[in-house]
Amino acid sequence: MSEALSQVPLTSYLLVGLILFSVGLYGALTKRNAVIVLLSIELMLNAVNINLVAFAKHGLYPGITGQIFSLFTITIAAAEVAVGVAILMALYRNRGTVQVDKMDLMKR
Amino acid sequence: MDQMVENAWLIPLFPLAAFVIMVAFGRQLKTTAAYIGILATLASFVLALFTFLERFQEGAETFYQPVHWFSIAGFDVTMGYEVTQLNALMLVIVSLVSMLVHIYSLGYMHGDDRLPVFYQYLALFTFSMLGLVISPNLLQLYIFWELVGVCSFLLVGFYFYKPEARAAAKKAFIVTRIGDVGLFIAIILLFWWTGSFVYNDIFNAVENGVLEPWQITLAAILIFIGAVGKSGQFPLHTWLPDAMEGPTPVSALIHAATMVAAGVYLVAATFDLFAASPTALNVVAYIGGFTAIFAASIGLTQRDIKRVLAYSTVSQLGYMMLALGAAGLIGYAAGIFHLMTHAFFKALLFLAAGSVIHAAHTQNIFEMGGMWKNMKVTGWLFLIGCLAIAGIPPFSGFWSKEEILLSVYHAGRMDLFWIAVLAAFFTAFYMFRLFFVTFTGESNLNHKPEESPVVMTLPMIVLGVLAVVAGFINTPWNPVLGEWLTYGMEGELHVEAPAWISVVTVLFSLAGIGLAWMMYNKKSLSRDWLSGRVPALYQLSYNKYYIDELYDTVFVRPLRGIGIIVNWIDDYVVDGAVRLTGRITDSVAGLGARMQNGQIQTYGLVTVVGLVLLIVGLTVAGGYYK
Amino acid sequence: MSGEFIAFFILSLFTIGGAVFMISFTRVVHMVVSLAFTFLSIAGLYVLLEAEFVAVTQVIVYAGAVAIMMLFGIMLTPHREQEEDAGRAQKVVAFIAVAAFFLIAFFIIQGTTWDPSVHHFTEDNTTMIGKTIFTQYVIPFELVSVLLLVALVGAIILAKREENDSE
Amino acid sequence: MIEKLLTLILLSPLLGILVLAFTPRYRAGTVKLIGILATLIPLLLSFVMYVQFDLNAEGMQLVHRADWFQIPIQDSVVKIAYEVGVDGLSMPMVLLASVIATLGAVASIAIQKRWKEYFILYLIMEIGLLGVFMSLNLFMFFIFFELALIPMFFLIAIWGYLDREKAAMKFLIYNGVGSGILLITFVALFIKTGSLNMAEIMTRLSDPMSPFNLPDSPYLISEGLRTGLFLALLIAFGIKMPFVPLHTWMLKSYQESPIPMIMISSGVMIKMGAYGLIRLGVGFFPQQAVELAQWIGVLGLVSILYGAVLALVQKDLKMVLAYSSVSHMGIVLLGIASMNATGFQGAIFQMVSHGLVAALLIFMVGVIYERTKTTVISELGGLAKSAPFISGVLLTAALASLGLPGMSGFISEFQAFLGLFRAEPVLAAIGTLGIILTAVYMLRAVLATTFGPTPEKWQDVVDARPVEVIPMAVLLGFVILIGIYPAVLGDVVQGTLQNLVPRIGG
Repeated sequence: MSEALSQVPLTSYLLVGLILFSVGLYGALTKRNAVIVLLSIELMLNAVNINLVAFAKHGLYPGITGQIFSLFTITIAAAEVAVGVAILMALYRNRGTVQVDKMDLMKR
Repeated sequence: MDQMVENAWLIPLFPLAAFVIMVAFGRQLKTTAAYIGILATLASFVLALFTFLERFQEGAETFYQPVHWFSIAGFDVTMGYEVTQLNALMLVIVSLVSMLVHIYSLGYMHGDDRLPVFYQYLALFTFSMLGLVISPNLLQLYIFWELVGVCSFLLVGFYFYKPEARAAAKKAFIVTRIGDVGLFIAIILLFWWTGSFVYNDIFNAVENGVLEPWQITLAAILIFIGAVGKSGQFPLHTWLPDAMEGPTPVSALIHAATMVAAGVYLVAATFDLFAASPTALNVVAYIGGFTAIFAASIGLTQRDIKRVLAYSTVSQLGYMMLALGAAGLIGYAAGIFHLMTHAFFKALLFLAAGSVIHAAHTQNIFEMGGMWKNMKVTGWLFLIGCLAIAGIPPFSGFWSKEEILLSVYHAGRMDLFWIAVLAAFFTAFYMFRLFFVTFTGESNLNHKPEESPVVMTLPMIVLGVLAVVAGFINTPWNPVLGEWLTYGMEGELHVEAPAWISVVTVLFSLAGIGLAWMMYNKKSLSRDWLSGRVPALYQLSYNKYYIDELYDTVFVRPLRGIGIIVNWIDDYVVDGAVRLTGRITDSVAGLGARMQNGQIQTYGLVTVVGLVLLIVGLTVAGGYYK
Repeated sequence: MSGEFIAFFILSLFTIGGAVFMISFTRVVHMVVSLAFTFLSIAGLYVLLEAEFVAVTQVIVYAGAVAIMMLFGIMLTPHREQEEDAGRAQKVVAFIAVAAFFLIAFFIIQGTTWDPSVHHFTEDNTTMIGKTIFTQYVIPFELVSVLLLVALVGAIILAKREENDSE
Repeated sequence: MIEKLLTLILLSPLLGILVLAFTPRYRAGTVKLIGILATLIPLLLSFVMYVQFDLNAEGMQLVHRADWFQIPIQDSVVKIAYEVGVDGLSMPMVLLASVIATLGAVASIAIQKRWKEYFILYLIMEIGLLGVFMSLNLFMFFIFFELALIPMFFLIAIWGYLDREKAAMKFLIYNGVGSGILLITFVALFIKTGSLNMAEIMTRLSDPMSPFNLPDSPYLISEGLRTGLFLALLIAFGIKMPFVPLHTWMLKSYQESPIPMIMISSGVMIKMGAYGLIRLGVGFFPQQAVELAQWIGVLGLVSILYGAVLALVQKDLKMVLAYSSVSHMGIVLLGIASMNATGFQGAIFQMVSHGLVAALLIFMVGVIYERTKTTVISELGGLAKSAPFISGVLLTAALASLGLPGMSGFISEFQAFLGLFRAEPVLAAIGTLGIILTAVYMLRAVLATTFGPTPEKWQDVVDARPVEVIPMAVLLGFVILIGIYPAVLGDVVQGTLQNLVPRIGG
């Protein structure tokens, strides 16, 4: 299948996804601002979506399912952001900060 | 009821019944308790007397009746009773003295609101002592042995509110317990070596050569350690003088006439065992001889009337041991004979002393004086007792002491013989020192002493009569008691001894009396005549050779020191190790807890690190399922 | 080199660049803008992968809704000019861990032999998605809708000022 | 009916729990009454058990068995049954447990708060205590072992004295470690022998023709493993007993536990250790036990002397009793170390005897504490004047504890030493020092409490109340009964010992 060879290989998409995921992970682990942490998490979700869509086209079991699941992920991400931002605002009201390192209620 | 002996088991049960009744009804009994006790001991005495009379004929067989008690690993342990010559005699002595003391106490303890308790203890003691005597095996003997010890402990501590009484009671129990452990070990060893607790089985085993000589010696010496503890022999004598903190009737009954004689009785009862080991006999003889002179020398300087009597008891018990150990069968008879006469005159002396204390309200003899005028009966009886113990003929003490000296001389143990004679001299001196200081001279009391009531003098009179006449049962020319006691035993009983021995010993005793007379009555010799010259010796004697202090520094303090050290170790090393383990766990957990800081990002980081490690680990290891 | 390669190269450059800029910017607004850039580039990647519907959704939801919502979030909470990061130690450990994770995943991806075949969708992408969702995945779809509703309600309740709070 | 007797005994405290569950928590009197009555049922049934017990029969009696559940293991299925039974070793312990439990419940009248929870936990613990001695398989043994342990933790932690939480933690962790070791040992035994039933394991381990003993068999259980398992059991039960140096948990819990808990703990719970050591340790690994007998003897000796010396310098009455328990349990070890029937009989006697005497002593201390609010020896004194009955019983109990003939302590010590003198005369001779030391520390503590001048503040101490007299009388009654007529206990033990002793060659 010569056409396939001329195409962008699956590996490239996966690597893009991996880099995005790693960057997002690093951000989620190091950023103090809760908003940025949320953004980083979105980044990671997007990385996953790239993988899903890429596998929908390439790979052993291609099919529309990958795209559909990426849609689900987007939906959930949207919901997550909505709730996340709401929580942040509630937190800010109650505690006067959105710094992640000030939120250590779990310890007590 | 064809034979009295078959009912001998009832003898100890009367006081037991009395004890149970008294405990059940408690303090509300008041003086009724005394009458119950007196009745019970009277019953015991009557039965014991009949038993004795039935036994008191030649050729009487030993009566032995065992019953199953319980099993130790398939071996039947029996309880039972036995009537032999020896214990038939002991039964009479014990029940008689006990009964007299019961009566006497009615007067002496009058007005004490713990009178029923006193009689409870007395009844329990009488039961235990009679049970001890009637035991046919060592285990049963040991049980009663401990019981009499505990009664002694309870009675010494009867005035529990006095710290001295508390200390004395504790000391009495613990010191005798040291001896008891020796007996305890001896019983166990004999059981494994001979397969029985019963005297006769053990004696048979000894006779048949089942035991090695060293085993016999070891067992005999261990038994003797028990006797040493109970009879206040050196070096376990320290408890007996302290035990005088108890009420005086108790001193008379337990610490003079009966319980302390149990040590002598034990050696006599297991005499066959001792006889098989010359070493053991020598130990008995020398410990006895040393104790006799040692205690007498302490008695010389004591100021407490009961303590003097206590040391004289220790000394006299040493005499008995000496006789048992040194002189074979004759010594055996002499020792038992002295045990009997001593029981009478020493009980008499104690009761008389009690009567004096009752009247004088003090125990220091130098605070008394001139009691003779007001207390004629007590004075006469005390004098009889003194004469008896000093060995002046024809009082009972003379005959029994004479018998001992003769037998020791006959056995050729001259060293022991002279020790005994010297001890007799000391005895005569300190007894009459006691007598003269207490009864003659000017009264130092600020009140007029009154003669004791009849209920107290009557028992003393009975004992006084016995102290006079009891000796005639066993005179050198007609040793009725000795022959009866040693019936069926092998050995020579008739003694051919030079007459000068009797003369010498009586002279020694008279010399002692005379010296006491000169120093304390006529005062022709200053009281400080001797003590002033050798103050060191005097101090040594007055302080009982510092034995108590010695024990205190050698045993008591180090033990407490060890205790404190071990306590420290327990706190800081043993428990410290435990705490250390706890603390290590705690600090490791603390590390983990620091990780658990509530920071979600730290958790995430740890998760990622964990994930990486897991993947790397599984990749390197190739996974669990290869 | 085909146009697809060039497009892929540029899009992925933007994607990764946006992400890296987002991480390294110090002002929050800049971060969100660079992230929006990343989202749009990802939409482009979806187009390359023949997922047009997903691409459109990505643009609407992420580049539109999420980024705007984030901006709202930023505006409604206080922010310093310079955003602080975690402590140095945590940063180093996090970097090492993430790098290790990246390397592992990288070698796994590189080391795996992937099926080189390419699937081309014959039907119209939107039609296919519609058919599949409303037949095969109807129940998850309904569940997701419920979830969205719950999230909506929840977000409103959480963000709503409590009565006694204003006093 | 009679074959279900043990199950009835075991489950009868549940009845009390059920009734208590429907009792209002503030009705203190009712709750206490129900609690006490609930312990009376197993007590009465235990006496029925004593009567029903066949002295001549060998092995387990009154066995009740029912299928419980199954565990698939490798290619077969292991059935775990509910099985209870008693023999001469466990029957006295069951009886002891139910007696002490009842008296402990009576002593619980002094409990000041949260009576309902207290008695529910108490009854759960009683089930555990009874179950340990009845269990015929390791699974049940362990469950009941823990069932006794855990409620005890709460009972100490909630109803104890000042430093109760710490004491409870120490108790729980220490005993938890022991239980952990025990569990590992049980699992190892289960994996190796494929059975949980005690009797089955015993035959499998001892039968020379079984695959576990043939040298070439793949199932062979090596000597080394056996020794290791025996040592593990020794340590696990040693913590419970406890012997030196594993005893420190007991000190703290003696100091801080409520009185009924100490009664249960020293009366019954520490006997679980000795019982386990005899039944499982010596029962499973007689060879190893004989080989290590000397060391067990040394352990016992150290415990006796160490406990005695420490008891001598304690300032607190409770601590004296704690160390005295260590010392007395040393005698049990000596009995076991003798590895002959006499010694074992002594050990069992000592277990029962110490259970009764220790419970009595600690009850007396509780009675005194209730009146004086102190247990420091130097602050007490002269109680014999104001409270002669209490003092008398305390003194009698002390005498029983130091082995006065006529009471149970003597007969136990005597048999233990009798056995040991045959096996290890030197150890035994040193051990007799303990007899003297026991007298010293017991008298020191008790005489300082009761004798001597009565301080002003104790002039008006009230003597024993009737409800306090009951436990005293019952315990003293048993102590004296065993002392005077040891056959009540000895005859029961005989048959089982005849079974056990040939295995250790003694």
